[in-house]
Amino acid sequence: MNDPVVILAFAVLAIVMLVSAAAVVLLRNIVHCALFLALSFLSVAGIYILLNAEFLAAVQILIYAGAVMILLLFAIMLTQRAGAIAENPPNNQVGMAAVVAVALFGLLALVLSGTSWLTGAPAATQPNTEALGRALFEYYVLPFEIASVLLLVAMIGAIVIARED
Amino acid sequence: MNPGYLTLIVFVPLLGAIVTALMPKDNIRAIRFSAAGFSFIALVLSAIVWIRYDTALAGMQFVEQATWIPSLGIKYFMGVDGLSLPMVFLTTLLTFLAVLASWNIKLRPKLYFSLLLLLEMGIAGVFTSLDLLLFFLFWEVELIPMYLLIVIWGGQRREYAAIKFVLYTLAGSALMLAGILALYFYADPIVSGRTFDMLELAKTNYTAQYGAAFSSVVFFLLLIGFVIKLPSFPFHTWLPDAHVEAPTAVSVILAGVLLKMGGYAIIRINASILPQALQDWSYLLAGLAVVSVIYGAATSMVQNDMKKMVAYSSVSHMGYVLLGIAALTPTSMNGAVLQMFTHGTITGMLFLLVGVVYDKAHTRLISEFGGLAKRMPLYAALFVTAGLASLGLPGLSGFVAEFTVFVGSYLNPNMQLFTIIAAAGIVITAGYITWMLQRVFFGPLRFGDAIKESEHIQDVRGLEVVPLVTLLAIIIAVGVYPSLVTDLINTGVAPVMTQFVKAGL
Amino acid sequence: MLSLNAFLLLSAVLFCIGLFGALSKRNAVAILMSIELMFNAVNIMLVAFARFLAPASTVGQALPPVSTVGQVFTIFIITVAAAEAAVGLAIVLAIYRTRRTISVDEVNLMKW
Amino acid sequence: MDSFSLEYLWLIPLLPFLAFVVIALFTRRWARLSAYISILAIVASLVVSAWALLSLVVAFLGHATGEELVKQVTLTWFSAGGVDFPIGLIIDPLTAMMLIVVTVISLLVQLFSQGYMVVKDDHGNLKKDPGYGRYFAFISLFTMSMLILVLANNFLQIYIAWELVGLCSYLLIGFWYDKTYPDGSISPAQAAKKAFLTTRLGDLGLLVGILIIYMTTGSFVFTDVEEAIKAGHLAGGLLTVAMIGVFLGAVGKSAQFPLHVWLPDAMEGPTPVSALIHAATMVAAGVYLVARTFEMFAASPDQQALLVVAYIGGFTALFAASMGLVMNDIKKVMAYSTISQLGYMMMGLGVGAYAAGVFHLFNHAFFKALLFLGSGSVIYAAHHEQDMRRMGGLGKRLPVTMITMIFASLALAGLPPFSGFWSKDEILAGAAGKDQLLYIVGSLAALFTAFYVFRAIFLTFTGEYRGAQGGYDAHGGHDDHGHGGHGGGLESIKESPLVMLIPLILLALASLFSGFLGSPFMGNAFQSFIEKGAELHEEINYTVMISSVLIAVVGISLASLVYYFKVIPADLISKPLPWLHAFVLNKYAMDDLYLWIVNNVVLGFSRAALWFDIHIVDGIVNAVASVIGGFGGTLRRVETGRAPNYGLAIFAGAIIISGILIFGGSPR
Repeated sequence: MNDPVVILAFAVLAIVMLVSAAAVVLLRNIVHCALFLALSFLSVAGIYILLNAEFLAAVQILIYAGAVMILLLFAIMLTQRAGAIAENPPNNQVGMAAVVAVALFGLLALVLSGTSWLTGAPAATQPNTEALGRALFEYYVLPFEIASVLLLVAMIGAIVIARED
Repeated sequence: MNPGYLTLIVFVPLLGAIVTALMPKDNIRAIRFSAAGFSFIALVLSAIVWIRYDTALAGMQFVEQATWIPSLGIKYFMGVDGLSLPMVFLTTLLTFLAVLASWNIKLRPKLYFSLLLLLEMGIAGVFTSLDLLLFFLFWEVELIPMYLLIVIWGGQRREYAAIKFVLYTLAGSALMLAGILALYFYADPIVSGRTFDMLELAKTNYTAQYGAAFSSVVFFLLLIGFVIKLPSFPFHTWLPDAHVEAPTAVSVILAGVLLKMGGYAIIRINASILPQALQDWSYLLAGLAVVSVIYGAATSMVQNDMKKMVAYSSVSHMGYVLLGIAALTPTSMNGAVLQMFTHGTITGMLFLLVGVVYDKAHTRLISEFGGLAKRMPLYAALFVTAGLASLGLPGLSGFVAEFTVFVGSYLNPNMQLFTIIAAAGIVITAGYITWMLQRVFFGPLRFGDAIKESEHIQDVRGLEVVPLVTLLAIIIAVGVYPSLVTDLINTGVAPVMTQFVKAGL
Repeated sequence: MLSLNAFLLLSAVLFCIGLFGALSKRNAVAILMSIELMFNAVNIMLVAFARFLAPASTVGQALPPVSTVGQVFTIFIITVAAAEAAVGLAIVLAIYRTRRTISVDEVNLMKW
Repeated sequence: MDSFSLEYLWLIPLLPFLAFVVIALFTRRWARLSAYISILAIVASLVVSAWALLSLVVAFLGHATGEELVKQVTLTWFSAGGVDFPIGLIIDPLTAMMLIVVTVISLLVQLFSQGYMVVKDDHGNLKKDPGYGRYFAFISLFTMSMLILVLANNFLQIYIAWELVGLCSYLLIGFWYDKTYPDGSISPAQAAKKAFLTTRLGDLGLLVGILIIYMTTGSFVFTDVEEAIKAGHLAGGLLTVAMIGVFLGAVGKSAQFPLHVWLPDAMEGPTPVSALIHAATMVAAGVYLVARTFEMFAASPDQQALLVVAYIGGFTALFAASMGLVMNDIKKVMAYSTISQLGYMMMGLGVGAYAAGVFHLFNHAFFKALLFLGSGSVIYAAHHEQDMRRMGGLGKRLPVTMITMIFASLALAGLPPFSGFWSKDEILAGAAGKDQLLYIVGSLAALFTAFYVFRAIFLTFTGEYRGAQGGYDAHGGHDDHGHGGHGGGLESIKESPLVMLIPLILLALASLFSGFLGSPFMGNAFQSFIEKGAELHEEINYTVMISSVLIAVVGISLASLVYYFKVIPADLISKPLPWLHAFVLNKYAMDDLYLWIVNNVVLGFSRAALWFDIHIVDGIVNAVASVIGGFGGTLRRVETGRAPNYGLAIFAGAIIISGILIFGGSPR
């Protein structure tokens, strides 16, 4: 973990991620926001790889950068009218929101700096997709199935809600 | 042998409410007869209980007990004694008469009669339950049908009146619940145990164990809820509003029995469980009582609305109840209970009478009438009699109760001044009643502009007469031969008074 | 020196950015996007914990290793987030159809 | 006494009560039948009462004295919390005498009423009053109540009967409840209310007195209370207060100053009712009560309580007599006369002339009933005219009425040998022996009395008939029925029917002879009987006797000079002092004073209370509600309905709470 390459990769990924995230919340053009969101998702996938979670990285790219992004873009496309294109203004509590966000960060930072984690030996670096699969299907079968039902429900629900009457 | 009379008295009305609600909507006869039938069954049951109550044996009778929530010591515990039995009888009687009095109700009769029966269940439950939590439950249950009855069938400002009634009562209930819980948690674990059983709790001497401050606080927590219900000055203002807006039959029940819940609860709970605190604060109670008597009578004097006048007169008359309780002699306590019973019948009758004229003339303003005796001789005779009963004319029950309260209260040397001032109330009462009678019934026949079809105003007849004559018969019977009731009440008051003896007062 | 705290700090910053966006945006789609950022921040944190925290003693217990538990959680979160995104966007579309706007400032049905 | 059992006593009030029930419930519509039932019941009561009296008299003649002449029974009516509320009967000379008075007068009045209670229908024919049955029902109820009152052996029962006679008075004064006067003068319904309320004010005193007595002596029964007072359980100032309380009840009932104001207005009732209730029996109940509790009054320290009775009575006697001088309504004259005479009785009791007071009550009952019934006969004959200014010369048309009324007037004026003389003289003698001031007041009142009653006689029966002139601008007269035509002159006036005249004649005989019972010729038998055979050692005070006869003669002569011979102008005093005349005619403004008090103090207090109730008490309630409502109304603006606002608040709150929990230095 102290490999300079890893540190450098972390730094690059972190900067890209934070900058694009900041762009998501600050830019006024909603389409640009969406694109920066995709960039942010991708850099999160990179962080997963640094954390030895290759399967998650793949899932992140497929679902977030893929499916969710498509959904968002469709939503933007369906809801923008001619005059209102790319309008994404902040609301009137932007100042308060900033204060709350900074305060939260301050709180988290204080907690983080004040906590000594009980870190152990670094886990094996080899791919652990198999272990993940075992855990999912041996220990978490029921939640897994419930999650699938949840997805089904969400899908039907989304269709019902979004359907034109 | 006890086939669960009290449970039947309480739950037959509930059954009646359900059955009535299930009747076909357009079969109004079935609805009426179902309501009348079930309330009559309850009346017969309570009459049986009265007849079979053994005054020689005294104490709690017809007791039913079953564990309900054993982990908290909550029981289903019912029983009647000389205090509650007259109230139970009054409840069933007035409900039955109220059903008869609202025989021809037009608006949503099914719901109306169901609610009336539900109300009966709640009130009868209050008077029969001996477990504080059960008591509290019934105390609250009664609110909802009352609220709906006022808010659906009420007059112009019904929503204001109904919400005022409910909020006022609930404010008291909240404090009462705190008081009940305090009694529960601080009960002596050895003599009382962890229980809501009123009779067991009465064995704990709270003042001796926790000091006068504690028992005073609990006393007031409980008392405020009860004096609101009674109602005593200065907690009485919900009453005129509720009465003016409520339909006739509901007013009858409201004045006839609902108010009695307050007086009954003060005797049953405050006096029995916290005798020392009642003793400590008896001056305050007597003061409130006297103010209620004079003030209620004075405000009755200048009312133009007959119903409001009767409502304020209730404040005045319930002041005698409070005085009787505060004076703490066996006789005054007896008088207080008797006054509750007689006031129930007399004021019930007065409200019925006002309702009759309102049905015919669509107004209750004294200034709109004159010389009604010419047109409605029987009605006038009944009204005059009820009015005379209300002002305490001997031979009618009001006198017996008031005189007993006066004698009993005067026997307590500390209460003599209060008694004399309260006695002055009978003069004011005579004033507003005779003045009202003179303006409404005497002089030449006259109708005000607010009365459109004065030819519809004819004498009472048929079904209108039945409830009036029934109540009149009771008023006369008790007035002429009070032992009918006092023998029973004596047995109920005696154990309360032994609480004071036990507390060394 | 790449410790757990670095990842947690990163997660915290990302979460706060997302929070700021969620609270300060008028456009419902933008708010949804910001919420997705917050989800991602939480996921980073979970995965980082899974990577760094000392494995609890699982002897005698039928539990998977700690390193996988965090990742399983993340998978569930992603699932839920996907469902949320679907339903949320459907709601946005529904609102848009009825009110011709997706500005949350104008959707105040819950007003007093 | 042995021949008469107490069990029969119950019959005396029970029979009129049964008559009341039967008439009220069943026979109300059959006028004649109702009257017969009522009269039958009272005759039966009279027989039983006479039997009771007879047995007592026999015992008395057999030299039974003291407690041998008293029989009583006490039962428990009901008991509450250890207090037994008694009901009981007593028979002693006082009660027996009252029983006879009540039943006899009631009987005669009912006989008289049969003729009196008629109205003219549209064709001028006489028919029964529409309320005929009701009238007799009320009369029966009254008789029952009055009999219970005099039979009571305890305070509770006397209070009950006290209120019941008050009720009957209320019902009977307001008998013609639908009548009002266009000039706004007091209507029967208003008069009834006034009577009820005024007497109730006095009843409050009685109630308090009873409470004090029970509290200290532990009993309501007269004999027990007397023993307890003897034993000292109730003594000193408290006893005086208690007895003044009791006396207040009597003040209300017997229309003594200052609660006398109701009695003149009570004349709005039918005249026979005035005779029965407001002259002979009910108003005498106050005197009876004082007589019944005389020993208790006498036991008060320095006899203070008796002194109060004497002075109130004496003042009332003079005060009311002065108003009697100026009244124009014949019934009003009689009403003030009644008040005055009741004051006399009170004064007699107060100065300790117990037997004399009771004797005067006895005599007064007959001659005053006669005066009222005679007035009724005049009013009836004069087409319901009551104003003496529109009468005159009626003597020729109404000879029987005139003669009987002159009998009664002589009795009232106190001329021997008529009954009033004997008792009045004794009262004055008692006063003279006690307090010269009271004696002078009493004598002055006697002068007034002799004058006003003969003024009434002369105005009514002599001179020219003034009815047809109609020259008076006074209002239409408070005639009983409100529809009596004034048509016709003197010729249209006829003597009343026989059924009305017989009671007059009987009462006239009583006025002449009843006084002899207590005269020295018969050894003061009446007084001795009333005093239960106690030794009477009264010396005849000839000074008082002669002066009282002289006073009566002077009064009558003056009246005749003014109103018969007309040698002294009637306005001799009123002309130079018009304000005095107006002031007296206006009843010393007492009515105005009471009206002012009621309107301003009582109603003012009530209005203030109502205002306080609506604006302060309920105002506070509503203020509490609106403060809470206001809080809610302000706070609900926080609920903008905008999700970002909520989110912000949630997170801000979460941060603050977390911060407190993490850094707040929780004790753990």
